[in-house]
Amino acid sequence: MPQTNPIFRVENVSKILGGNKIIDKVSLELNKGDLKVLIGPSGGGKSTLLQCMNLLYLPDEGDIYLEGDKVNPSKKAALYGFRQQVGMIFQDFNLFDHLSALENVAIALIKVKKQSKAKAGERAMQELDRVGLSDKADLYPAQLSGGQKQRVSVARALAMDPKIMLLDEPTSALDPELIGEVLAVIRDLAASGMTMVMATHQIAFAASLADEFVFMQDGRIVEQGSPQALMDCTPVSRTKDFCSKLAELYGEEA
Amino acid sequence: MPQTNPIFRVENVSKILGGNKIIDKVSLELNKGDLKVLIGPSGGGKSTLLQCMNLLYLPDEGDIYLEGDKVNPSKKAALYGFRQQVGMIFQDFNLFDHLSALENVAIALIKVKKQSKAKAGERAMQELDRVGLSDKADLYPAQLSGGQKQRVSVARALAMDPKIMLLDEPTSALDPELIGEVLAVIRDLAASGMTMVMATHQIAFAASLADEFVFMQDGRIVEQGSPQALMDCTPVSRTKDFCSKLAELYGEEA
Amino acid sequence: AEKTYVNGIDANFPPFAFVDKTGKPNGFDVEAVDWIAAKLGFKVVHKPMDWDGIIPSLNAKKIDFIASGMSITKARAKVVNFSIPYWTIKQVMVVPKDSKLTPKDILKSGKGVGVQRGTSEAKWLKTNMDKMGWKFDRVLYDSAPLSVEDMLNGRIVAAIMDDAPAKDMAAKKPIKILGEFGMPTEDFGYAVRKADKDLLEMLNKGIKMLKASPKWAELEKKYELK
Amino acid sequence: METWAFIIDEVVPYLNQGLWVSIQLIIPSALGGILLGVVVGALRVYGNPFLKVPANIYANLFRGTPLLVQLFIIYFGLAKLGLKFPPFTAAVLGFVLCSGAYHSEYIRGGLQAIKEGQLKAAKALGFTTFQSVVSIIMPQAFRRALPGCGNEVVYLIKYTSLAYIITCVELTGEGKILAAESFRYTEVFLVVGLYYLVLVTLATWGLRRLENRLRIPGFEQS
Amino acid sequence: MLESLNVVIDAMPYILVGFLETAGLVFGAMGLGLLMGVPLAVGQVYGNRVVRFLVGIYVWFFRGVPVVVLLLLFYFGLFSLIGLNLSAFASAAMVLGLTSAAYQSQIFRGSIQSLPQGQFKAAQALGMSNRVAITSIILPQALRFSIPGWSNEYSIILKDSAVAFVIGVTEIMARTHFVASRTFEHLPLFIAAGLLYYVLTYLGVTGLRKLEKKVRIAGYSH
Ligand SMILES: Nc1ncnc2c1ncn2[C@@H]1O[C@H](COP(=O)(O)OP(=O)(O)OP(=O)(O)O)[C@@H](O)[C@H]1O
Ligand SMILES: Nc1ncnc2c1ncn2[C@@H]1O[C@H](COP(=O)(O)OP(=O)(O)OP(=O)(O)O)[C@@H](O)[C@H]1O
Ligand SMILES: [Mg+2]
Ligand SMILES: [Mg+2]
Repeated sequence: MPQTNPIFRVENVSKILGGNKIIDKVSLELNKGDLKVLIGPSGGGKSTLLQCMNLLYLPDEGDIYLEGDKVNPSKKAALYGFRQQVGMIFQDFNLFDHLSALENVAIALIKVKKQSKAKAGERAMQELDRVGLSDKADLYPAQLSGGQKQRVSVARALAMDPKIMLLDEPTSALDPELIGEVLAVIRDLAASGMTMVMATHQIAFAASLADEFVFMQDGRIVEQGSPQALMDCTPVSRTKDFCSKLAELYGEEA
Repeated sequence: MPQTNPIFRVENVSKILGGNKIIDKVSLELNKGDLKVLIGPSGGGKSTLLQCMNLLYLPDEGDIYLEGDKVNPSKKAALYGFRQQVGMIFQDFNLFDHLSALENVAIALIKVKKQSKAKAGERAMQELDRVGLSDKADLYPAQLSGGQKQRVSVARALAMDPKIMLLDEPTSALDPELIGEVLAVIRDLAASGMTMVMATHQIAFAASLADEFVFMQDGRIVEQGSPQALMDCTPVSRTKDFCSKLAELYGEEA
Repeated sequence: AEKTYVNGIDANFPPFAFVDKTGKPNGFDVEAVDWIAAKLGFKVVHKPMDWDGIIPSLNAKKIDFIASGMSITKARAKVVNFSIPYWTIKQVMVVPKDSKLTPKDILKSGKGVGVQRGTSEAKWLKTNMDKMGWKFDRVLYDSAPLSVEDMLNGRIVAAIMDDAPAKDMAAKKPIKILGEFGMPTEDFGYAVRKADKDLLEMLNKGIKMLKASPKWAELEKKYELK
Repeated sequence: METWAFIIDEVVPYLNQGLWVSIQLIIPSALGGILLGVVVGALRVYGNPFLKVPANIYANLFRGTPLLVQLFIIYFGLAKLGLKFPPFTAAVLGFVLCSGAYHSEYIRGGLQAIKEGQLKAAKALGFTTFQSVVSIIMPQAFRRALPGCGNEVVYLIKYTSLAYIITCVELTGEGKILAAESFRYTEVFLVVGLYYLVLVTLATWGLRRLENRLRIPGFEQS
Repeated sequence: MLESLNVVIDAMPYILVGFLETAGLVFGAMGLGLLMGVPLAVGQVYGNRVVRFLVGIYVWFFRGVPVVVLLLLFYFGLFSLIGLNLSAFASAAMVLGLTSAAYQSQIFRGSIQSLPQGQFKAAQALGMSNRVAITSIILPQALRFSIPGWSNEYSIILKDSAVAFVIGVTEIMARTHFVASRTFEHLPLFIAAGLLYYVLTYLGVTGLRKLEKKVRIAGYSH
């Protein structure tokens, strides 16, 4: 890997939750335009890591660097500014229950970016349209199907024009058609230079986009490499099992 | 299809939500041991149909028959008894927030099946073990990862030994390894004669198990047939698009 | 201009002080003070107060004096100054109209006898019951009318209170006054702050003038105090 | 110095009797009120119309009228109809009924803050509505309502002072008597206030402990 | 019977003036309580140690000390001491408001803590400052869930305002007492006063209930 200037860097981050070390000295570097895919078994710590990267969980150890600068979580202004630049899509969506789909997308534009309501609404509508939900703009989260909720959460993050996107299973609730669409959105973003980390179980779908696969287990990065290397199943202990299971499953109809 | 006695029958069911007809005159028959897979675009009405089948949504029109008998939702005792025999896994899990993983699985055994705490606990532990979560038994939903929550919800439904299982995306949050494991559980159930309806987007994974694919769109069953027929993409209007998109996506690495 | 004084009254103490149908303070004490004020050339405002907060209010200068059927007692005299006594009050026992009991029966009956909490009669009964060899259950009420209410409900057999309110009540409720039962009489006086010597003097002067005038008898008659 | 002697020799022993009565009033009233509130609150949200309507009427009536008036009617009013409760019973009855009405509203609020998915999941497992409410919804709703219910318990502690109006002489009653007799309002009510402060502190502490014990790991904010 | 009714009717104009006083007190107290209660609750949930401790003390003090004592303390003591020359009415409204703030803060705290953490996290992830996250995401939801509790507090304060008489504010209850003392018609008068309170409570509570339904979030029970 050429030693360019990483736009985002995770250094030696650890996080303890409920007495257990859930993230254990994880380091990760992202260059501008990178798309890294986080894979690994359930409970491996992917969601926790993503939330550490956004400083939603303050790491117990280690630091986060954005564009070379260490982010100091105790400086409020810096923290909020940082989070604004780092978009996040949650595994369980976390839509704002009291706001309609449109308002969910628009609120941060209004409150954080201080846009006018009209302008924010327009932009929100565009984003909803992009994920095929312009006709559901007025529905509330409880009235949306699983896939619709997930797409609203994608639209909400994109509307903020972040520099970096953290995506926690952004396609888990989608049907293949929509996965295609959302992945196309992600591909466009990647093409336009967006830096992204995506946790996903839909490895097959993601492989075509990823620059690098990062395999996490028990809070540690066990293996890191190009999708090809991983899909070819280099015989590296744990990853190998995982891949062979993968192959077996996919093999059934591939 | 031989005209055997269907164990479960949905007849002409419609459901209106928020002023829109979300389910529109849907009929479906299940013979003992059937495993039908519900597919279709996001917002097509899969979750709503499953909840109608369980009478969690009372249909605005149409009836549900279990083992030939029409279920009368206004007779409370009959309704509760019916629901006990019909297991359900929710798309967004709906774990009981105030109970640990173990208690989530055990509570219905204790309260509904009137088992002793000890016996229920033992059974719950077995089920958690089956989904690989025996070491997380004491954690609460808010402390579980996405995949862990989903597996608890699978264990919770299985512990009740239902006659029919309705599964709403039971593997969406799982990694390929676990999908394999959960599908193996489902395969075992199918083998032991359990009747199941599973909504899923992971069509490729499901194809190996399904007796029949049911394609839902805009609240209607648009197409129904063997997985083979569907995977081969018989050129039937809407379904064709869906399948070709599917093929395109899978094609990329298959 | 004329000086204005505020008189704090317990508007729950007819006939000495109460609020009339139009909502204005009225009563024996109120009219008496009005008469004195007119004669001595000052203005007076009557302010209904909570009896519990009336002395603190006086000392916090929210009111200037209390002319409202207040008994002169040693304890009170420690915190306020009293005018010359203007009225002597007796404590009497009342029973339902159809009751056949005598005060003696009642005081030895072991049954309930009602009395307003915090009053001098309540205190006197407490300290003297045993001395007198009486046996009854002293039940404390928030006000004398409530004790009568409960007496008519049959929970207690008699109630003890000042004679003036007892007369007032006997006119409106099916009760009768049995008369005194052995408690010494008490005097009413106006209360003023210790520091306000001038006001005290003026009030004393006013009381003397009033008692010497025919207005006094008129008031006694009007409020059925004699 | 003289003040201290007065407080220690007269006020404290005197008020202690009242304190004891207060405690006897508070404990059954608080427990009874919560129990009634939980039942009525559940009925107001999940009951059938035959139970919901009376439950709502009860709650509105008892929240709508002053406790003083309620005690009055229970003690003096019902006596006219031949129902003569002893003062202590009347007081506890009044407190339980009034407190229950308020608790029911806090509980109702708690119940309505529970997402529908919880009830659905319970029903899908074959729970009856009753069972779902008892073992799934109420335990969650109760946790949410607890800070509010704590308010009501604190109010109740202070409202027990109204018992004096129906001849049940407790802490405040004794305080008023002593103050009127001695005319040392400041000292007496200072001690009365302190006693209540202690009672409320104990209750707050107990409620806080209960809240912490019932805290759901990982769920709540900070 | 008829006589009693006449007494009540005669007394109505007089008592109704107290109705205005009561309504004014409640309006002031609830307003001040809301204004202070929300920040107090936010402080208790999201504040640092010092803030949480201070809020704890505030709540403990104002819930712990009986309002009568506070009224006497503030009206006769503190307010004059700091040179604040407030009328009895303003003092009463203020003291009731300060007290209500303590109670209201607990109602709001319960609602805030019943929101899943994900809501706050999602707001933070969008770059919202804590202040914005709280005001535009947490409070809009929490305040909705607080409406039942708030309506409780309203109906309690409504009746609690009767204590204001201790510093000479003649509201409904004081006036009722006066008339009762003169006419000896306690029961009917108290029932009439109860009805007046009921009207005020009913208006407030139904209004709040309407509001609650209007702002109800889809996906929560009933
Ligand atoms: N608040 C908490 N307290 C205790 N343990 C926690 C808490 N939150 C998460 N964990 C544990 O941390 C581990 C990692 O969770 P995480 O959500 O990061 O996994 P994941 O890799 O995202 O899994 P999945 O693919 O299933 O979403 C899990 O075992 C989980 O039980
Ligand atoms: N309570 C409601 N009020 C109004 N519309 C609703 C409500 N619930 C669901 N809908 C609408 O019904 C449609 C079907 O929803 P459903 O959840 O059944 O879809 P689905 O097929 O399960 O989709 P997915 O694959 O995304 O989970 C959606 O368009 C949704 O917006
Ligand atoms: Mg995860
Ligand atoms: Mg669905």
